[in-house]
Amino acid sequence: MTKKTSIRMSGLGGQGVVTAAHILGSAATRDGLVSTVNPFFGAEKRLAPAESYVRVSSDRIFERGEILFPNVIMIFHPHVISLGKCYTMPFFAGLQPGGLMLVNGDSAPELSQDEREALKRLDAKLYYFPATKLALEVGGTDLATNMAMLGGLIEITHIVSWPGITDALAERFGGGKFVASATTAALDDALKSKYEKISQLLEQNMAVMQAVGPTIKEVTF
Amino acid sequence: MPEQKVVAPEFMFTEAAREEQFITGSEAVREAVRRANVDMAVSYPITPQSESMHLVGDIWAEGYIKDYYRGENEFAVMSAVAGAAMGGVRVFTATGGPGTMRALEMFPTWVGARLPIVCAFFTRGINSPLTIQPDTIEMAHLLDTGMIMLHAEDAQDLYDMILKAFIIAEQTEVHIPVGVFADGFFVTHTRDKVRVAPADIKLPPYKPYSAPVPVMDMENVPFRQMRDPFVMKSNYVSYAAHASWQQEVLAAAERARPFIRQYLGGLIEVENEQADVLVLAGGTAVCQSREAIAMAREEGIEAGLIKIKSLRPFPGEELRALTAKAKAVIVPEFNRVGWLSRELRNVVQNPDRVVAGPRVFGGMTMPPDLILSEIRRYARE
Amino acid sequence: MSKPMLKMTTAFADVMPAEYVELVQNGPFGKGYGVADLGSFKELIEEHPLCAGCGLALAVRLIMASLPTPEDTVVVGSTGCSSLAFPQIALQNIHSLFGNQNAVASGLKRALKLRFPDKHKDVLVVAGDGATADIGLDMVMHSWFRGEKLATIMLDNEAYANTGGQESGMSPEGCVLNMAPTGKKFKKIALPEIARESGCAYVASVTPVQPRKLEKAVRRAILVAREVGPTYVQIFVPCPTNFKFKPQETLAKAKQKEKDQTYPLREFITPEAQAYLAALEGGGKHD
Amino acid sequence: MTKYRVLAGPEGYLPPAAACEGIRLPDVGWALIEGRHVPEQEALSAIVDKLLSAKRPFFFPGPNLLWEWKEGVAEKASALRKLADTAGARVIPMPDYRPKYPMINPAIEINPNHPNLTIWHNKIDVCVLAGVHCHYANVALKIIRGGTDCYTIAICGEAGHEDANITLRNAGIPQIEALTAMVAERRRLC
Amino acid sequence: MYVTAKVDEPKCIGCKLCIFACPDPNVFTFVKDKKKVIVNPARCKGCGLCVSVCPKDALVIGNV
Repeated sequence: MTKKTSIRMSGLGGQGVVTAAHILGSAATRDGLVSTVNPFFGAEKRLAPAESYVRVSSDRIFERGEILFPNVIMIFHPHVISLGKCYTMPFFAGLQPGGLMLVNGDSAPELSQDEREALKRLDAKLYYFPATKLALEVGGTDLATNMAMLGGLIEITHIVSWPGITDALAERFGGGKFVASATTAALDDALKSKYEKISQLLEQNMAVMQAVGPTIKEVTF
Repeated sequence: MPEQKVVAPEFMFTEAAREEQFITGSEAVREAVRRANVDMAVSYPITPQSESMHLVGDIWAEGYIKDYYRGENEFAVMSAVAGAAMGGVRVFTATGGPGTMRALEMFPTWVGARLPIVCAFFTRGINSPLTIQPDTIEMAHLLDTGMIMLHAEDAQDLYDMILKAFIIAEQTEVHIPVGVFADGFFVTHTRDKVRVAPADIKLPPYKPYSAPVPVMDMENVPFRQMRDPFVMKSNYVSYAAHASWQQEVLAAAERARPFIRQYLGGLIEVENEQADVLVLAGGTAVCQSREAIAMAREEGIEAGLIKIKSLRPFPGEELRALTAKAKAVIVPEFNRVGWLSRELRNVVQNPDRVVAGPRVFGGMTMPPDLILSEIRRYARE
Repeated sequence: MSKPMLKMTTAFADVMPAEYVELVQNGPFGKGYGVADLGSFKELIEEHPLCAGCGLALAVRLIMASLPTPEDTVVVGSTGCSSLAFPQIALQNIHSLFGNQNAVASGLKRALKLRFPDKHKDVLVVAGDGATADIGLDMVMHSWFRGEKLATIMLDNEAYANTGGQESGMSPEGCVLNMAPTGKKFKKIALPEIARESGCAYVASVTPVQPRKLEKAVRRAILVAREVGPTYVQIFVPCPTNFKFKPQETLAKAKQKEKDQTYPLREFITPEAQAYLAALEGGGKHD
Repeated sequence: MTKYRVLAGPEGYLPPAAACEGIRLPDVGWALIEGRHVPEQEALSAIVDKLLSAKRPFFFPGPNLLWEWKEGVAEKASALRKLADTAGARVIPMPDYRPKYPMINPAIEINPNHPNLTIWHNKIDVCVLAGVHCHYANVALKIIRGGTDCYTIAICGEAGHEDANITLRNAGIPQIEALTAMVAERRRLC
Repeated sequence: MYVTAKVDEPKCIGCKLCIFACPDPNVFTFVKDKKKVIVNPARCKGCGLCVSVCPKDALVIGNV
C-alpha cells in the first residue's frame, strides 16, 4: 500500500456506491485518517452506471475528482464487467501495480486471456464474493449490497477499523439529514421504511458486513 | 425559531470556536448561510447546484431564514433577489453552468444598481452537447460584469468565502454583488473536513440605510428615486452619466481590495514563491497543483504555487511582482479557453513565460501528473 | 397627514425648487385624493417625454391619481415607453430589465413584508404589453401562481411602441405592424382570462375613456392585493405614433373598440375579494 | 504608491475613477486632500482655506439632508446650513437623482447625472457636497472633475470619496461645527 | 411648443373632462372659485385630446 489509498467504486444506480463511499470516508476520519469522498454523477438514475471515489491517507489530501489511478477497485454489480455498465473501460483501467479488485459475484468474473495477462503484469489481486446474496440473506434486502462490499473491503484491507465503521454507520442512518443528491435522499426513505427501527437497521447492516469474510474467494491469473 | 446571537464579523471569522464536520460542499453552503443572518433566499434547481439550495430551504424551514421560495427560472430568481435587495434585505442564491447563462442579463444589472447580493456559482459546462459536469468556462463570461468574483478551492473555502462575502459586499463604499465560485462536483459533492463556527451565532444584520443608493421602501428620502436610473435618451448629457456610472462600479470593486485582504488574507495565497517554476491556479486546479508540486518535490524539483482567490478585483500588482523572477508560470485550467492564462498574460512582464495549460474540460478530472510533467519540462529548461 | 419623511428640513426649505415644495404642500400624500381631484392638486408625475396624444401617458397619469396610499407605494416598471415616464414620478420606483418586472416585484414585496410586517406596502407593477404578455409572461404568471400580493397593470398599446411599432402578442389578429408585414397570424392573447385561471383574485380590463372606471379598477386591484392575492388590470392605451392616427383621436379609438367589443371591458372578482371589497367600500372610504 | 493626484479639472473627456488610479479611502480619523492621506484636522483647515478664498463657493446638500427622513437629520442640516451661511456660500439643492426631463434649471438645482450645468451656469469655483448618497456623489464628482475647474469638497458621513479634491469621512455635526467655528474665527481675524 | 390648447373662458363650464383626458400632467388647472380650467402653455404638447372631449367646444389648439 502507498501512503494514500485511492478507491474507485463502480456500480449501478441504487446500489449505494455513493453511500458506501460516504460511510467509508467517515469511518476513516473517525480513525484519525484523512479522507475525501466524491461521487461522480451522471444523471444518477437507477441502474445506470454510478461511480464514487474515496481517498484515504495519513496526510492531507488535496487532489479531488475522479480517481484515474486507483489502488482499489470495487465492482458492485457483475454487469459493470459483463455488460460494460461502467464509466471506465475496461473496469480495471488505471489500476496501480499491486492493486486490488473486489467484485460482487456468485462466481468468478469471466476474463479474457489478454485481461488475465494484463492483471498478472500489474501484480493485481482479484477477489469476489456474493455481496447481493449476502445482503438478501443476512440483511433481508438487496439494498444492503453496499454494506457487504464494505465488509469485504475491510476484511481484505483493514483500511478502517470495525469501531470506526460502526460509528460512521450510526451517523449515516442514525439521524441528521445526509445529502448526496435528491435521488439518494429519496432512496434513503425507502430503505428506512424497511426497518422498524434505526437500531435494527444498524445491526442488520453490521451483520451483513461481518458475514462477508468466509465467502471471499481469490481469482488466480 | 432557533436562538442565535449576533456577533461581530471578526469574532465569527477568527475568535469563535470551530467544530470540524465531514461534509460536502453543498452542506458547507448550508452551514455558511445558517450563520450569515440571511433574510431571504430564492432557489431554482440545476445540477450541480441543486443540493445547496435544498439545504438552504431546509434551514428556512428550521427558522434560520425568514423567507424562501423556488422561483420559475434562473433569470427570474436573479430578478427576485434583486427586488429583495432593493427592498433592503440580505439575500442569497446560487446557480451554475447553463443557469448562470440563463440569468446572465441580471448580473451587470445587480452591479449597476449597487446590490450587495451574494450568489454562489457552481461551475458546469455550458456547451452542446449537454454536460452536467464541472468546467469553469462560465466564469469567462462573468469576468466583466463588474461583480466581485471569489474562487473557492474546497468546501472550507466555500464556507469561509460565502460568510465573508456578505461582509465585503455590504461595505458602503463597495456595495456590489459578490459571486463565490466553486467547481461543481469537485467541491459541491465532495466530502471533506470543514471547520465551522458554532450554529448559535450569526453575523450582524444588513443595514439598508448605509447603502450608497436609496432603499426602495418609501421610508427614506422621498421623491423620484430610481435605484437603477434609466439614463437613456431624453436625458441631457446622458453618455457621460452612463460612463461615470460604470467607472463608479469599477471603483467599487477596487475599494473591495482592502476588505478582501482583511477577511481572506489577500487576493492570492502563495507557497514557495521563490521557485523558478510557479504554478498559478484557481479552484480545483489548485488542489491538483498542490499534489503535483508535492510529487515534484519527491523528485527533487522545487515549484511554487500561487492560488488565486479573487479574480475580480484582479490581483494584477501582486502577480506582476511575484512572477518577476520566475522562469515559467504554469496555468492549469478546467476550461477550454484558458481565461486565467489570458488574464495573467495581461499583467506580467514577458508574457511568453506564461504556460497556458495544461487544460481539461467537459467534466474531466485533471490528473496531477499532467501538471507535474509541465513542471518537469520547465524546471529542466 | 403626511409621513415624517415627506417633510423638508427647515434648514434648506428656502432653497428647494418650487415643484418639491408643491408636492409637499399640495401633493396627494396622505390626502386620499382621487381622479376626480385632478387639476386641483400637484400630480405625482411632473413632466414626461412621451408623445403628444399618448394613451399610455394618460393612463399613467390616471393610475398615479388612483393610488390609495401613494406614500407607501413602490412602482416596478419594465422596459418600454412607460419606463421613460417612471423616473419622473414622485415615488420610489424600479426599472430593472425587460420582462422581469413581476419577478423583481415578488422579491421586493416579500422584502418589504419582512421589514414592515405591520404596514401595507403596495408594490405596483406597471408594464407594457410586450413586457407583460410576451417576454415576461412566465414571470407574470408565476407571480400569480405563487399568489404574490402584487397588483399587475398592463399598459396595452397592442404593440412594441418604444422600439418602433412591432407586433406583440397583444396585437389584434391581422394587424400589419413591423415584424408582421403581412399581418399578425394569431389572436390577441387572452390575458384577462389567463389571469383569472392563474389565481388572480381581481381582474379588470378598462380604457382611459372612463377615468372613474379605470380608477376603480386600479384601486380595487391594489386593495385586493394587500390582503387577498394577486390582481391584474389591463388598460387599453392607443398609440397614435405607431398606429398612425392623429393624436387627438386616441380616446375616440378606445371608445370605438369599447363599443364594437373588439376591446371588451370586463371585471372578475373572486368571492373572497368581493367580500373584502364590500367591507372596505361599504365604509365609503374608497369609491 | 500612486502618483495620481485628484486635482481640480477640467481633467478631460472622461477622467478616471480615482480609486482605479490607486487612491485609497482614508482610515477613520483621516481625510484625503487631492488624494493624499492627511489627519482630519489638516483637511478641516484646508476646507476652510478653500471656502474663504473662493470667489463663488456653493453648497450642494443632497436628499439625505433635504428631507427629514430620520432622527438627527434636521440638526445636521441646520449645522451645515450655518456653515454655508458663515462661509458666505450659496446653497443649491440636489433633491433627487433622476435623469430629469427635459432638463434641470441650473440656477436653482443640481443633478448628479449632469452637475456641470449648474456649475457652469453659476460660475462655481468651490463646491461642497453633503447628504448625497455615496454612489451619486462619486458619479457627480467625476463628472465635475472632467468638465469644470470647480474644486470639490465632500463632507461624507460614510467612508468618504476618492473623487473629491478634499474628502472627510464619518463626518457629522462635530466636524461641521468645527468648520463653522474655524471659518468664523478666520473671518473675525480678517 | 409651437401650439397649445387655449380655453375660451366664457364657454367653459368646469366639467373637468379635459383634465381627465390630457396625457400630460399639470397642464390644466381647475380654478375652484371661477369653476373654470386654465392651461399651462409651457407644458401643453398640443395633441388635442382635450378638444375631442370638451362638450362645449370651449377648447381649441392654436399657435402660442
